[in-house]
Amino acid sequence: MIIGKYDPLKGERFQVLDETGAVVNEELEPQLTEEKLVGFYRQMLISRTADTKAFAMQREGRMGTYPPLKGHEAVQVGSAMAMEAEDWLFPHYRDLGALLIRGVPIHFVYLYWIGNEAGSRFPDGARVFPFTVPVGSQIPIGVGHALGAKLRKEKQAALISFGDGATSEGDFHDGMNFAGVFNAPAVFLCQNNKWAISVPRERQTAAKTIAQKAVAYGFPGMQVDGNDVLAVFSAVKEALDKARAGGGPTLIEADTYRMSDHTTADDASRYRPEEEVKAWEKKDPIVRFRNYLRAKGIWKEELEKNLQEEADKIVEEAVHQAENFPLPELEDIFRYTYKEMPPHLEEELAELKAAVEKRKAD
Amino acid sequence: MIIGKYDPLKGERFQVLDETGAVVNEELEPQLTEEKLVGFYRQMLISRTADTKAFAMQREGRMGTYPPLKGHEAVQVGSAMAMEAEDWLFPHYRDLGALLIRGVPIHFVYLYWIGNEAGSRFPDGARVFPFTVPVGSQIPIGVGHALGAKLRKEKQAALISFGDGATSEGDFHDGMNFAGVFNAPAVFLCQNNKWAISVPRERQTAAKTIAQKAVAYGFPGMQVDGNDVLAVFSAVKEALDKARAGGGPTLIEADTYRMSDHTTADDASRYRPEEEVKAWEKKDPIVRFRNYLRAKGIWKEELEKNLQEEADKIVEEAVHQAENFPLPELEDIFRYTYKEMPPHLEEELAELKAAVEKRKAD
Amino acid sequence: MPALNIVEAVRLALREEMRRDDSVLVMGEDVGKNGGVFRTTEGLFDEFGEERVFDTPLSENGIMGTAVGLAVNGFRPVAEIQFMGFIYYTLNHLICHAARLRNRTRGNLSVPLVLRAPYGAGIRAPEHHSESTEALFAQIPGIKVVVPSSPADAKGLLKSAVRDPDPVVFLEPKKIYRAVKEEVPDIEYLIPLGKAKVVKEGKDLTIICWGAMVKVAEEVALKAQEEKVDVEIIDLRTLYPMDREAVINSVEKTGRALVVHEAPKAGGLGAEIAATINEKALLRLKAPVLRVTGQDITVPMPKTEDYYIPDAERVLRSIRKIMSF
Amino acid sequence: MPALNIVEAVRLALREEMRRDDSVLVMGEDVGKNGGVFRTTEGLFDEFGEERVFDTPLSENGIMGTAVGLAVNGFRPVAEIQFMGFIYYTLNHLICHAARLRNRTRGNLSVPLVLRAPYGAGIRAPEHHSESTEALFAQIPGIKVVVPSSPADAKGLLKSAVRDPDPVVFLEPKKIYRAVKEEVPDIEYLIPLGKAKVVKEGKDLTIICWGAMVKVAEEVALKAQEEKVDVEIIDLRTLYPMDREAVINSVEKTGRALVVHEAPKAGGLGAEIAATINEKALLRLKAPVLRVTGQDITVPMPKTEDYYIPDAERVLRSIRKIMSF
Ligand SMILES: Cc1ncc(C[n+]2csc(CCOP(=O)(O)OP(=O)(O)O)c2C)c(N)n1
Ligand SMILES: Cc1ncc(C[n+]2csc(CCOP(=O)(O)OP(=O)(O)O)c2C)c(N)n1
Ligand SMILES: [Mg+2]
Ligand SMILES: [Mg+2]
Repeated sequence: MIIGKYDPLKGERFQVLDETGAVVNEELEPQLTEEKLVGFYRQMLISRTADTKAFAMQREGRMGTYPPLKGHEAVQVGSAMAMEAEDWLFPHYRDLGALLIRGVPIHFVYLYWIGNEAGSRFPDGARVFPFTVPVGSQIPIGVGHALGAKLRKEKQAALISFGDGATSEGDFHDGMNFAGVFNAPAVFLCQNNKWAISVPRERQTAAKTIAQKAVAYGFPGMQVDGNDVLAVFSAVKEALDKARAGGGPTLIEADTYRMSDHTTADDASRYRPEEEVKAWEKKDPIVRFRNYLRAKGIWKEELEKNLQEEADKIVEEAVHQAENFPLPELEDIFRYTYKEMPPHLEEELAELKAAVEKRKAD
Repeated sequence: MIIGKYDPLKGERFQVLDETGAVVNEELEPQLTEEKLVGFYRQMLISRTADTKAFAMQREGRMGTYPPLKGHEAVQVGSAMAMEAEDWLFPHYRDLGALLIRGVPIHFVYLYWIGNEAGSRFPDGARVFPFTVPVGSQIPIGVGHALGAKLRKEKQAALISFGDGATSEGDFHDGMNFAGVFNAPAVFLCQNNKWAISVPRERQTAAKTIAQKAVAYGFPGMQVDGNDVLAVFSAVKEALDKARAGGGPTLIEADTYRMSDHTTADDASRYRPEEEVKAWEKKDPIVRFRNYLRAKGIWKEELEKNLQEEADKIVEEAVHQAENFPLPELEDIFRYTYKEMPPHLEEELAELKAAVEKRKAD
Repeated sequence: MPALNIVEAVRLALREEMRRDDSVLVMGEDVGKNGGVFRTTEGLFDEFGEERVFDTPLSENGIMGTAVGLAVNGFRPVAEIQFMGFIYYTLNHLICHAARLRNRTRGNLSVPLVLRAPYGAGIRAPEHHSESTEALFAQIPGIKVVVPSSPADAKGLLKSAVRDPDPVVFLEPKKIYRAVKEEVPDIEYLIPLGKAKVVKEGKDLTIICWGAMVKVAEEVALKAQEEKVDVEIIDLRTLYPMDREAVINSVEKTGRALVVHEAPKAGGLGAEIAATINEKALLRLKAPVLRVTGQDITVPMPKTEDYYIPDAERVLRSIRKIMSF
Repeated sequence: MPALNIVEAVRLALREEMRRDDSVLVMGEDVGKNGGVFRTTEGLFDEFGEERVFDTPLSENGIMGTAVGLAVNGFRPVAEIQFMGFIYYTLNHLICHAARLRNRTRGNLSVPLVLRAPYGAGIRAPEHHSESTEALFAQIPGIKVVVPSSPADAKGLLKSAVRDPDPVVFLEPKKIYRAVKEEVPDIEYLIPLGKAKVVKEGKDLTIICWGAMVKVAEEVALKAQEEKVDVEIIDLRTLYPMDREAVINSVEKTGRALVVHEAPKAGGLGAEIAATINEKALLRLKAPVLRVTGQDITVPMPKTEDYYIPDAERVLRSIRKIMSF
């Protein structure tokens, strides 16, 4: 039992690995196969590789605004890996790493940030809600969805992910409160990366922790080391299992850091002390987990090389797919406004087509 | 020190008098003059008298929808009496009892529910915000106002009053959160009367208490017996003093009960168990305080008679004032939309006047 | 065939749809045991139980957000907002998600929900209980806005709204909630969304209106007859997307048009109607399209609210203006 | 007299007003140290300190609600909403309180605040960052809605907005935030709210527009000249309450009118303009008032957003339609 054991009001936080990757909590170290552990590492590597690539593409003018995930690898991979096939993910817009694990190939995320709606037309069966840009608005939607699963008596939980800034929105309050009242099978995962663009966590709320906000809604909240993939995995898994079993919602605050700019349109050096960034670089979730694997005798140079090569290939393929994806047609911008196109849209479409054809002809 | 002493998470609640009016907390019994104590009682009597009258007027077709305060006398009187002249009140729409104490004569409240805007044009100098009908929307407004006082370095606090239902709105979340972050001199007073129209407190939130919601915002919250005027007075006074001194916000949950219907348009017997109502009748805040005064040798039949006669007179006068108040003129509905009337309103006003005059002429 | 008022017709529509389709849910403040503050959901809690008819915490944003989630998950929530004055909290989810999810996901996810709210003045209600802000909604691509004007319409339109694959804002004219009883077929029938209704034919002037204003138009039509003006009345029924064809057809015939609505004039839906007529039928117009509307002010409180709402006198004055143009 | 773009002109206006009047505050997300995501508030934090320029928690409803409280308490808050796509959360406080407190209290309390937000498409921004939903606002009695179209206007209009005794929604066309530099007088000047500007005189056809569309209109006017059409351009500047007189005067002269806006057509402000012209100047009209607008759909993402916004070609087509009517 992890949930209930770490009281945020007492400043307690769940950790399996310390910053060097050493096990500090043997009792709660998850017993996972080598394959699974390598899987975590692999996903983290792919996430970082995909992230670095997207950033570069933006700089080359091949992508629009993009929100880098660097530093969030453990929380995204750990949480998504904790889900069962039947669960639903309501992601944070920074959640590239989680999407991939839930069956949404990277090129969808690329397409999205390139500015093509097809990026949110996920493969059939992917139980992932599209990114929601209005901060925190996925929260009550995820709760409603979870409530639906409960009404249908399906064994299914919703993992709802968001940032520290999002906790200030009414949507957070509503989602948490409705989930408490309806005992919805929802897990709230706050990726507390200490900043909401330029606004620091302390300006977001006077509460010492985000986790303690669960007190207001009558269900448990806990802090977890968000750069510790094993801790994230274990906590989220327990919370999802509990939710599926009718035990109600849980709030998990993952203590992490945004190692890059807010988005490619941002320049974090304008507002963020360099020492802080430096300090967090030492807590890099990938390095830490590598150390753990190395100590376990799993990690070898060879493994790293192979995984990195695979990651590069996957990402290159994603770039290719995204950049060669058909552009939306003029009709597409009208076609999905309603199930059936109403007459005024038919008319507008025809007019616009004529204008565009004329323009082309000139 | 009352704040901090009663932990809502431990089920603790501040009380001076028990249900019979006996002192159960000698240490914290406020030492008040007889005059002040009689003043409390007098205000509670006036409040109930004014309330009963309003209800009757509605039934006679002399008033529109009216939300009775019966049962809330102690919390409204105790809290308003705890304010200093310079403080501001952001009332709950049920707060007739508090308004009166803050310098808004009863006929304003009557005018408001009769349906005349003049009811919110309070006397100059009354530091009372008008009723806000959208539930809870006074909360962030009160916080903004309090923040302004702080910015101006005025020694002034805001008392923001609302119901249990209001705590579910985003406005509660925002007001509480902003107050915490800006350390605003605001006191949040939740008049938890167990119902939001037909929705019981348990359906409003899964939290055991409203008071514990303060944990989410990093400042103290406490429960107080809302039918104990001395407890309410002492707790609110301490919270206001603290706020004025720069000690930041406090949430006070007053445990009370709506002894009547939600409004005159409601029929509480449709959804509320009779036993519950019966049980709360035994906790009547006025009876309880009368017992206290009697035990202290202050209350006598004679006093009751005099005070009730005075209350009747005040209320009769208020009815007279309200019912003889000039009706708004046609111009008035246009005049206050902007500081200066824009041309399109001039035009509409002229047209409407012509139409109305024509109608009168016919 | 029972004689029902609008409240009863709404209730009947909900009951029929809930019986027909398990995925239909009713949610909101006081919709459960209390049956809604106007009693529109009375009896549903008893018949369908608390899993299908449930009270929510007091948050319109929460209601809207969770309703979107339920709809995405295959339910058809019918969410009630107690009064239109409290509907503004729903706008973010309505605009950003309900209206856009189909487009955002290229048709993969959809949000078949109904957002019901009583609207309009005239019942001597407190502040914020009397507004008609339908024009805020009748400009949001991806949603539909529907207003019934009679019990029979309320049933048929609401049933269509519940079945519609896209989000529908269903606004109920509370001034006439109980004003008239009429025969409402207790058999299954649907009234299509997106189609206006010619309530009364006429050849001189078209009044375009909806909700409680249809009754005012009918009253006016009788008086106008005395002045030898033969009024045609169009009840829009669906405000958005609007049935432009019906409006244009009528105005092409009559050559004169008047819009009557309770909302303020500036930026109201009357503007869209006048602009459409101007665009499509200018040469047929014998006079300007006039608008008789609420004033461009906050709806006054009960003592003066009658000044605000269009009445027969004001409508007649405009008819005379048009006829003598 | 420095050459400034709109971003710089907004900043200058804020700085001047903050220097002049201690009660002016700047608040919002990232407006402090970061100087705003578009840098409109850059330097203000350093000059005026954290008591007058402050970052808030991430809640637009909270920003709006506390701004109302500050305004009631004698401050003049200028609250920034980062993008118009996040402004819907402010609507409840804007409609229910900011717009109504003066009327509710018969003039006793007032809410002199400015709500600033960048709006419009054309900068390849993500979802929800490109919308033009000004018509939602230009129908709320008690507020004013202002849109500048040039740096000099941005300064003069924003300064007037800050001084206005009533709430002003100030929408900044972000497509042209940095598109042009022009001389902006660094002396004190105000441009009155409620008055439109004739940007270019002409005798054949009036284009009514605002914000980034003024530039499109100017481009079109040149091209139209080649086709012997002399276009008059009116920049509304204040969308609500609208300067009807300026519009009518112009159309009485030209006899033809075209509205160009980025918002969807249905229920857009073009409707109000067309309806007003129809009402007040029908007999002068030589052709229908047409509207060239955004489509009645969700603003597309960057790859297709150009289909959405009116461009010179689409405007010209409508001019030809009008001229050959
Ligand atoms: C409702 C809303 N307001 C403002 C924004 C602009 N914005 C985008 S991201 C962001 C900060 C979010 O911070 P946080 O929730 O901590 O997530 P992070 O980006 O740090 O992962 C802001 C203010 C938005 N997208 N939505
Ligand atoms: C935003 C909003 N939603 C709904 C309503 C309708 N309504 C009026 S009072 C009320 C219940 C309020 O309950 P509570 O906050 O507990 O205060 P009480 O009336 O019990 O004193 C509701 C739902 C409203 N006025 N405002
Ligand atoms: Mg963050
Ligand atoms: Mg209550």
